[in-house]
Amino acid sequence: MEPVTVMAARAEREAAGRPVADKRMTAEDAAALIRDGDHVAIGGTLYSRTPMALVFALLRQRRRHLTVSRPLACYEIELFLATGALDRIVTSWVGIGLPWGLAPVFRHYVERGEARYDEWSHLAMGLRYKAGAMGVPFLPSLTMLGSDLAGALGLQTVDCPYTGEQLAAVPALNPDVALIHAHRADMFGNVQVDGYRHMDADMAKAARTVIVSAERIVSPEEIAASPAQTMLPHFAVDAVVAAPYGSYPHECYGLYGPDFGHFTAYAAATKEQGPAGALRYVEENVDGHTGFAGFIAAAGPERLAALAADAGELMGR
Amino acid sequence: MEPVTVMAARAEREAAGRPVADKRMTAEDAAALIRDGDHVAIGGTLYSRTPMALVFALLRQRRRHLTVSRPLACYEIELFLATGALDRIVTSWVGIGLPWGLAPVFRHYVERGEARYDEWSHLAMGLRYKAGAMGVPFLPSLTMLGSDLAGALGLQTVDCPYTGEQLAAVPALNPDVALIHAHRADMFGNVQVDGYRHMDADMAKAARTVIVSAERIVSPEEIAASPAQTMLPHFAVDAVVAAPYGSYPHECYGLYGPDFGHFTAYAAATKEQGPAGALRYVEENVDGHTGFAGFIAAAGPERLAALAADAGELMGR
Amino acid sequence: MSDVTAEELMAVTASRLLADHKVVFAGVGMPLLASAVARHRQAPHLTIVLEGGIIGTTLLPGKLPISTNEMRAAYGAQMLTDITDIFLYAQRGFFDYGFLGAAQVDMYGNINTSVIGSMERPRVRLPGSGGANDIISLCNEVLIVTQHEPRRFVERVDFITSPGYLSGGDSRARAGLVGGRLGAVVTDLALLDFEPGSRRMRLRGLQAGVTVGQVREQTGFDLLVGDDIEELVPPSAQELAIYRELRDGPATAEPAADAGDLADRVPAGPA
Amino acid sequence: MSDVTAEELMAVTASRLLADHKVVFAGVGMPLLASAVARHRQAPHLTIVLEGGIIGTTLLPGKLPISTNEMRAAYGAQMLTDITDIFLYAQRGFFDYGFLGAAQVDMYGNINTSVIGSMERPRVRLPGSGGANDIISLCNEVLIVTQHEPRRFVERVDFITSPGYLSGGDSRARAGLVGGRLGAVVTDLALLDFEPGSRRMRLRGLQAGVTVGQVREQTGFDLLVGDDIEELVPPSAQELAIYRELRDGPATAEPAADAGDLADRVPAGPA
Repeated sequence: MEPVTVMAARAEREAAGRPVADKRMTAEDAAALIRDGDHVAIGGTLYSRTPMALVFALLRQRRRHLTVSRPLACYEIELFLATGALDRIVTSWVGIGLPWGLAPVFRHYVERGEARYDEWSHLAMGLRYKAGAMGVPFLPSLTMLGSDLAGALGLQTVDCPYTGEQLAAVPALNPDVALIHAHRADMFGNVQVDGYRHMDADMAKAARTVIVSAERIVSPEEIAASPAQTMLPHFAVDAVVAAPYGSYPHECYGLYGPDFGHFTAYAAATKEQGPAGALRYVEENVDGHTGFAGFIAAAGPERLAALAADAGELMGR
Repeated sequence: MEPVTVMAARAEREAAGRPVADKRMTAEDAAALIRDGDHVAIGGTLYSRTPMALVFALLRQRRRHLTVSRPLACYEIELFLATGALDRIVTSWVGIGLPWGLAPVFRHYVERGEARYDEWSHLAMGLRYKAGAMGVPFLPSLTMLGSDLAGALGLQTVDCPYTGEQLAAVPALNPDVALIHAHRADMFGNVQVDGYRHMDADMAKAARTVIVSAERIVSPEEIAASPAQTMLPHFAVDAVVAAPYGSYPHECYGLYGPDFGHFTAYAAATKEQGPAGALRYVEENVDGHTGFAGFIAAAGPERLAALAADAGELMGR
Repeated sequence: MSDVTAEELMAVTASRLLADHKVVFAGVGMPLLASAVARHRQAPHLTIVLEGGIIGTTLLPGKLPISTNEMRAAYGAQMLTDITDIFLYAQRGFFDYGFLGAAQVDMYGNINTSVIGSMERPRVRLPGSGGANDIISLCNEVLIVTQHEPRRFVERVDFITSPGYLSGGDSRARAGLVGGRLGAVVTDLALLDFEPGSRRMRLRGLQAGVTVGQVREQTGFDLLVGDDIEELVPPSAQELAIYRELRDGPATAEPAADAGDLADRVPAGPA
Repeated sequence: MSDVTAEELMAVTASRLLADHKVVFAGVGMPLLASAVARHRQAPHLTIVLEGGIIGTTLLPGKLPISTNEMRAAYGAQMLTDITDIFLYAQRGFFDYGFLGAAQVDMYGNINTSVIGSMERPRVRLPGSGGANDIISLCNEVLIVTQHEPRRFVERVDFITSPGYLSGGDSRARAGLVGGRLGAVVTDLALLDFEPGSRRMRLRGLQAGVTVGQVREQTGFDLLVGDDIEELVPPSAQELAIYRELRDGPATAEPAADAGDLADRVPAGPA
């Protein structure tokens, strides 16, 4: 882990002005803000509210030497690995989802030492983003103590100056880039989300560059009509990308469920072909379309309607 | 300050079971849960969403040797002082509100050394409750450093084990009791609030005993219909008190504005009479009614309607 | 009731350990199913918490989640918050039970979901901790449910992803761990706990028809055996009916083939 | 424009320091009024943040808040969060300006809002820091607006509630304070800043018709005087009109007597 001083993280934040401008752009233009070697934090969790339109745009760029962090990581990790974009994974769990078993492409790269996996606990990931968001270099916690994870990561402890108790010191994480998918955003980057927020707010506040995709671009007036639902203010956001069904094949709370059939097909291909299966997936589903809208169109209106109906049933609609 | 070990705070929390029961009770029965010498944290801020029905019930009990903490404290502090209930104030600011100038009763007791005022910064108060809510004995921060507040409080520092940077170590505060006023709660203590949340959530999670008053007692189904708006779950709450206009004469976001005329009358009386004016206020407005509903009834429907109209104008109704 | 699967046996046995009015932080799969069964039987006031930030989920029968972060996990919830916040509730001591599966568990209750082999060059890279490390570190009492096989019940795990009693005795407390008293391990063969002094795993009960010898055979270390071994009551028809309806949906409805199929195959995973 | 009050002069002068597209964390009273004037003039994209947890308030003219936590403060806001969270945004470095009043300020920009006399036995117990200590510790650049009187501008404050440059030189940085570069002090007589090396307060500009001697007379310490003293442009008719409409409401409407009256009397207080 690379310790980030408060001084450095703040100086960077202060230096990066964020004018109140129309921040709308294409996913491709937004992804072009990401550089080789960047640490990219991906919002949502596992297959929920993943910023898939942004992930696909980044995959299309074939960046190199990326680090990717997430609370729990899904098959997007394998796509980055198979396209040679990823050196290092920072998360607490990697897989497609429980029923699909171990992820073979992930195993391929990590077991051969071709990619590094820094494994933190789930809460520790959350506290790392939170420390970064709070502008402090660490947060104290009672988690990860005594485990071999702590040793493998070089986790330090800190003593409470009042009680003398020893706690884990979870170091701040300030990603170079955060990718977030939301329900609504205005053109300035005021962002609203329905349901639970995963670790998105802290992740974005901690990051240097924040790219948000949204199901709907709405007026500032619509944001101001329910200000308590705003998760991120415009001054924490650099780019806004319109992305209907922007989490597909993952789910977006209240709007559409996950497409398990899509997962299953992917899992079957990679079980059989390994990394080649994942690469082929990218060639077909990412490179094979001029943009994410093409991928969504290929899914077809019937499938999307069924996923929306799944969400509707759970929301009591 | 009394350092609270994580061990002790947790053990207390674990030991105090909170069955899923009908927790509704009168404000008086709820206030009877508070003991002489307790540290009572009061929710809301200044004259916003103050749990006034609960404060009045506590005033009626004439407890002794209380400590009261709040983010910013209003005239309730003076009422506790004038009735002999309060030994110690823990907050960042005490007054009625800016236009009313310095608070004479507060000055009377503190300047004579008859009550102690531990002055923290506003953020430090927030971090103290947050550390208590998070179950850690301190949180690191960049605030309060270099100030005389730090010296007066014996604030300690902590070094980041990664960067070597020195930070303020803000100690946890775990109040004996938290008093919270909310917009809605069900009988089990699932609590929802509209608008901003002040420091209420952390304050309640940090506390040993949590008493919530609510404008409306609603069904569990109404809570579950908008679960993202729930601020506290039932297992963080001990008592639920129905209290329409429960913040009056203070405001409740979206429902009614503050009654500045009431403040002005109080300020005039205490400016003239000092502690005797505050005591008389309690005798008339608290002791003079059998319950908070009597105080509200005395305010009269016209005044309450005007305050509701003030809120309505701001909400665009 | 014939043809009770191992999963059904484990989930039903585990469900009985949950007392009413408590709060359980459950992993998906068997822990969540067992918690849901308890809610429909002896513990109607049990509050189920999931790490996606979900408090008080009631679940839609036949639509059980396979991730703790998905919409199905939030069905009927009283409160939705974020992931970090929910773990901080655990750290504060709000959660009576943490309820986990385990790919590999050792005689001190340490769990490995990270690597078979070494961390630097693993033979098998497992998915990782997810919330399991936090749940076992922070909840008040921890329950583990897993299948009884020698490859799962090992003397020492290759890697302590989630700390149990570490090397036994008071080593857990010495590491600074405050919560996470390990209560019980439930398997398809037995009910086990941890001997107070040594903190070694100990046999306390046997599933119907199972012998001590059979349990020992399926355990990869020298298992302590308690003084009075209880014979566990087999799942009742009522318990099985509850379990199956939760998993598959109401019997009268069309079978929700996909969801049921998925739930059947849920292994121990991110808690 | 005749009969410009001291408050109007200060608020308008201070408002000009705020650049467009920036984020200002404003205390109520003059800082908030000045920020609102700036938004209606040269800085339409200025984002006003208030410590109640309010981001992007637009304010309802004639209904200015007298607390940063009341509903009126939230009018038109883009986002509502909680108090602690808003200060943590400041700690992260999101807020370009912190904007404060001051009951007592010294030659190094230290502010006292705690006690006149000693902390143990104060002659006057003032209300306390509120958010001022945090704003001056955590915002990127800090602006102070206050009336120019010898009892306010003292050589050393009785008590450092909110740290400026402490004892000057690099003492602020040595205390571990990361943000909070003190930019300017605006008064009814002058514009001041802090000399880079010594960090002592320095005269930079004079309100129209004010002399250096008059400023010195109203300053309780030996004031540094900059090389080129600027004469400040008096408030324009437009600026005054904006200010008065914000304070009193639209001229066509009934005068909101109470609110206007209150705003007039707002002293420096909890930021």
